[in-house]
Amino acid sequence: MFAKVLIANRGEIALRIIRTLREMGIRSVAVYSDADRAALHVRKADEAAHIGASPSSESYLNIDRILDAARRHGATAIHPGYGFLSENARFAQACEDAGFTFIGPSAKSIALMGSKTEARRVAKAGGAPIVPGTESGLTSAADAVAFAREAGFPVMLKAVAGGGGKGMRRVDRMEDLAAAFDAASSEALRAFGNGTVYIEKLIENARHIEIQVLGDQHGNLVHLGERECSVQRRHQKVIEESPSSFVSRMPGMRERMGEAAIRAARAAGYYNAGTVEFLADQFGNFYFLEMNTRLQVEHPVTELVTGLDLVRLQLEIAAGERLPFTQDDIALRGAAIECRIYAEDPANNFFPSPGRIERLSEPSGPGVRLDSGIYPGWNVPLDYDPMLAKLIVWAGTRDQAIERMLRALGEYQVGGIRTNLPLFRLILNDPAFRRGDLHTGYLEELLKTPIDWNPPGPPELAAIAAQIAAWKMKEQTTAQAAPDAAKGSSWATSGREDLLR
Amino acid sequence: MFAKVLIANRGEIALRIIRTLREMGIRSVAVYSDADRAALHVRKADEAAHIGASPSSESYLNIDRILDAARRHGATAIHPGYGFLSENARFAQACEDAGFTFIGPSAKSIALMGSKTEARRVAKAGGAPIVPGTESGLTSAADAVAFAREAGFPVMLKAVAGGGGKGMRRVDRMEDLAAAFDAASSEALRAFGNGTVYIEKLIENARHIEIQVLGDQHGNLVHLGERECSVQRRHQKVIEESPSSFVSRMPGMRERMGEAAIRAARAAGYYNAGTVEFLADQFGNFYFLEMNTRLQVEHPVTELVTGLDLVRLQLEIAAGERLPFTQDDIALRGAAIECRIYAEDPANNFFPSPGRIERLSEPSGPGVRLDSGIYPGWNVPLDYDPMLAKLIVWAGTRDQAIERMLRALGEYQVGGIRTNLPLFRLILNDPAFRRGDLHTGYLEELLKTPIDWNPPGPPELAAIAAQIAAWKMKEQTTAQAAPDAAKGSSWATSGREDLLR
Amino acid sequence: MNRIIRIDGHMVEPADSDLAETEPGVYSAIAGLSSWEAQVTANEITIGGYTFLVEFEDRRQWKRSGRAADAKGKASITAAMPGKIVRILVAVDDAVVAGQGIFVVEAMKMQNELKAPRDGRVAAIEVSENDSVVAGAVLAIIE
Amino acid sequence: MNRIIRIDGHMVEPADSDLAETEPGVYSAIAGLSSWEAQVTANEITIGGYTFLVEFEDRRQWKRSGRAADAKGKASITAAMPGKIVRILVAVDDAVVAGQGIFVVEAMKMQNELKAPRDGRVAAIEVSENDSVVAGAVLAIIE
Repeated sequence: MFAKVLIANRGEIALRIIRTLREMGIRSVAVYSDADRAALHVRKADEAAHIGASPSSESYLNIDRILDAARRHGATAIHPGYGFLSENARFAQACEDAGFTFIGPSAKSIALMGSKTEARRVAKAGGAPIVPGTESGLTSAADAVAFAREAGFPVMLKAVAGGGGKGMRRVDRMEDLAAAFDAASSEALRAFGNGTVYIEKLIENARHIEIQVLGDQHGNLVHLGERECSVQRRHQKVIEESPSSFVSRMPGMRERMGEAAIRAARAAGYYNAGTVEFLADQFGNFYFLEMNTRLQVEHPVTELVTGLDLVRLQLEIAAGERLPFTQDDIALRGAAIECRIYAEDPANNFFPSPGRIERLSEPSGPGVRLDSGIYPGWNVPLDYDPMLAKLIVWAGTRDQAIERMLRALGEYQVGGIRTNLPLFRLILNDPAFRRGDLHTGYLEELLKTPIDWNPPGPPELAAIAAQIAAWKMKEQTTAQAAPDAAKGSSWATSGREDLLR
Repeated sequence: MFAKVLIANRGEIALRIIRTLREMGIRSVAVYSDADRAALHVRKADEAAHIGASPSSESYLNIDRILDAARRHGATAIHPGYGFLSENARFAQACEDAGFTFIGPSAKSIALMGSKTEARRVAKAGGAPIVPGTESGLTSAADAVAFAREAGFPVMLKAVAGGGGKGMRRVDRMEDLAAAFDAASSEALRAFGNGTVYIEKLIENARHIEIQVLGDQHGNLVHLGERECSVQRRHQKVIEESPSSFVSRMPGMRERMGEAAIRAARAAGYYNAGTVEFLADQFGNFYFLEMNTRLQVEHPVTELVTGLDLVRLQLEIAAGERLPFTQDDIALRGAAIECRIYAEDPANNFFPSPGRIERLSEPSGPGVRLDSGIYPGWNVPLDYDPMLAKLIVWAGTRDQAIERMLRALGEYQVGGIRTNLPLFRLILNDPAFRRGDLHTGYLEELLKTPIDWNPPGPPELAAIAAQIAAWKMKEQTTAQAAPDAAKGSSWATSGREDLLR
Repeated sequence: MNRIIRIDGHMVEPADSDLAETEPGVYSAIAGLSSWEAQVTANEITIGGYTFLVEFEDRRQWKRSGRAADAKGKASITAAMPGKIVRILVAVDDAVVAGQGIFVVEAMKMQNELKAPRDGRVAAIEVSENDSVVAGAVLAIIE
Repeated sequence: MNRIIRIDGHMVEPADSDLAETEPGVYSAIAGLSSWEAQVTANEITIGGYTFLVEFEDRRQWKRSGRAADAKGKASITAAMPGKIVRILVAVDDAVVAGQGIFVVEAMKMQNELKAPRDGRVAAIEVSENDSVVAGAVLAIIE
């Protein structure tokens, strides 16, 4: 096993990887940009390396700087986490060329599955059902029009280099197609440095259901059941769960999807952890969408129902070990749900809301797992994706997991910045969500009806607010009269004084 | 199901019960003494009732005050938690007489099993093996001498009304017996208002292994596997785990113990959650010790391996529902370990260390559950048991659970008071513990060799300490020159100012 | 120091609950039978899932509360954070309806539409496309 | 204000690590390749599981560090917290060995033995049985 591993990432996923490394007795090396000097993953790692300025392009996306850091610290392997360079075949190859083990699939598999059009060919060849669409990037809007005329609307434009919903557009009418093509292509260019887009028939009311696969370097492949990620906003997953209540209702569907996922992975010569995403229609038909050649943001829900530590398994696989189990050993227990907590303001069109976290109380207790990257006093930087933490719960049944998540959300208080916590209360209390009546357009529909995110509170609570405001004013006055009195409530200050007694 | 439940307890267990009540849509009523006005369980409950002065006798042990509170708040059921009145048959009866459902067994079962000597008779009648000893309380030291002369040493003196190791004494030589009898009896009198003690033969190198049982009011009884609680100090459990690595090694032992536990419970007409404690010798023989007629402190390790919520089941049983499963449905997965975090100073003979919690960082992430009753700024009162929290981890194997616990302990920082956190690092790194080579005297033996709880740190860390001290001094000087500068690091203060902008 | 307390814009008679500050800025209030927790951040107090605004000095906090539109005859669209104006979707004097897109702003690698808080007429546009704006900057006035 | 810093009683040359205060009283120090977290409480600094004492003014903190005995020729036994003296197990002038029980004290419903910090002779006993004592009170002197 490796003695020291560098984590080419930041935030909660870097910390989550550090935790497993520590449990395995492996030293961890964090990397950080200027903006992240005081980030939690830097504080908690055994070692830390500064790799550049705040913009990702000068730090977390800078392959040379990351490899330099790995050399300087004497790491023998590199874990890419998700996002950033995790699905960059050049990075995986550069790691291997520089003599570091890349904790993930081969550069070849990443290249194959990284291009969505390539991936469709591979999956099709492997025998997985795919959505009708162009197998290669479009050279012009005209190609898109030609496809749409034949396949009919609605259609979906997607970036070939894509991910995270960037460079994606739904188009319902011929007259919008050209404009959408330009928009998607320019957004893709900005996001990935590659403006090529392709087009697919859109499956109406489709569910997003994905299969977690795991393979070793000796040809063994298993699947760990599905995750349903149909609750999305602007093609970004918001809530994920395992198992999918829909799949559980459809006899044999889990097995069929699992086999299709393994076929696709095998066709790509895939090893380590990966995810095969499918669209499923209301009849239980499913179509290969793409493969994510990395650990997913939502991997914890799979960990909770299978009882496995996916990061530990990634490390063991990268070290050349064989899978310690076969498909028959995999059992799903209970139900897990994940909420992605973002620094964004629901009352302001979900606009990003970075800034200083003035106060933080985090949920805990039975069945609650929190993978967080923040702390009180942390300044959420503008430079990166505004995800703060992932709140994951497990319970014996899906209904109990929903109630547990609502309980945990009630214990979660983030002061100083806006978060999307209110969004989850809305969704988890929605009858359609509770019925498991979901599709990828579910959330947009739910948000169509105007929502008062700040409903006026009842008078008795307003009166308590007034009482507290009055108390604080009085306290403030006293404080100015006698400075020391106020400090009583601030242990930070009193701590400093004790030091100098 | 009940609409509102009062919790006749405090601290982490009150909060743990509140959490399940909230998940079940049941309103929670906390009770509190003067010392607990600002306690976490009061903050988190839906309703709160003051029940008296700080001493337990005037609050948490005052039956009339608790029943008054239940009436005032319109609760229909009362959960006793553990400790305090939880095993007091008079309280259970008083609840029923006053028209409240007592969430636990019948007053009759509590009375039967509450007296250790009665319990031994019942268990014996039920066919459970018992340790040789006097079946009734001793009237004088002479009786003890008589028993010891026949049964031989070592022997154990125990309080009839006992629990938590109070009023217990091990005696190895005849000449110590009389003095030990007086000491045990007076300690028992102080602790339980009843000085009666009995005597038992001591099983050398015995393990403490207990079986969790669960029964409904329709005669269905199941067991949820065992917990090993052999790591004890002064007869107080320090670390508990499930499953027991010893029981797992002995073919059929789990089943035999489970059946013996169910026989004992059935003989007592037992329903709701209970625990049958056994002593096991190195050959796998086991002897009934006592039955705890309540939820145990260590119930979370059973919850983690079985996937059940014991408090939810307690409530369903108390509401008259049938057990939702049979013995065959119970499956144990992986391994769970619990550490009891206490406010006590290992470097000072584990002396209680109450006071103000100046800073707190709590562990989280994969496989970590924290049931805590504290928060930064909380003053741990002198008046009650100094347990602060329970840290519980789950992993696929016992070895991985140990590594995970060590990782979590490393993330746990309690500033301002002393805690026994260093004790757990010592134990979890001890080869004998890792081998599962345990007996109830294990920890005392481990602590016999003198331990330097404050080993001098390496020079490079001392240098960093000096750098920080210098920084703080500088900061302090600046602060005095320009007061506002210092406040920057205190969000509490700045928050107050914003309010008055 | 302003000694007048207004909660969500109204004078409110303070309660006489049993109040305790448990952590800096966190209060426990026992009012009648009920136990409440209150968090205070800047000029907001959150109790039982409801957020109350204290005072009105801070325009940004006020806007954020999402009730700016019905407060005044005039409504302004301000930038909640630093960003870049990618596109301006209306012109001065255009009639707009509540929720209609006014600006496309890019920040934190995401493009977002700023929408009209209510029906009205575009009285002024204070920025041009590709402008970088600071938090709190007024971008347009609807009246 | 005393400007002399001593760490565990020694003058120590401060490091020149990259230091950042992340939370009040919590520091991140990057020294060479390694990343450390340091917590400061009262006159103690904890880094990497080791606790360093800063200065010596505060006798109680000092005693708590468990190194009182070897610090001076005289050692005192003090109460770390309020409690009641249940029993006194020695008399003045008794010779005692390190670890020998001197007092039985009851606090927080638990009886605890206070032991001799080192070999020596009981020079003085400052309390009697059933006395209630406050935190920091000197109960006996061993020399």
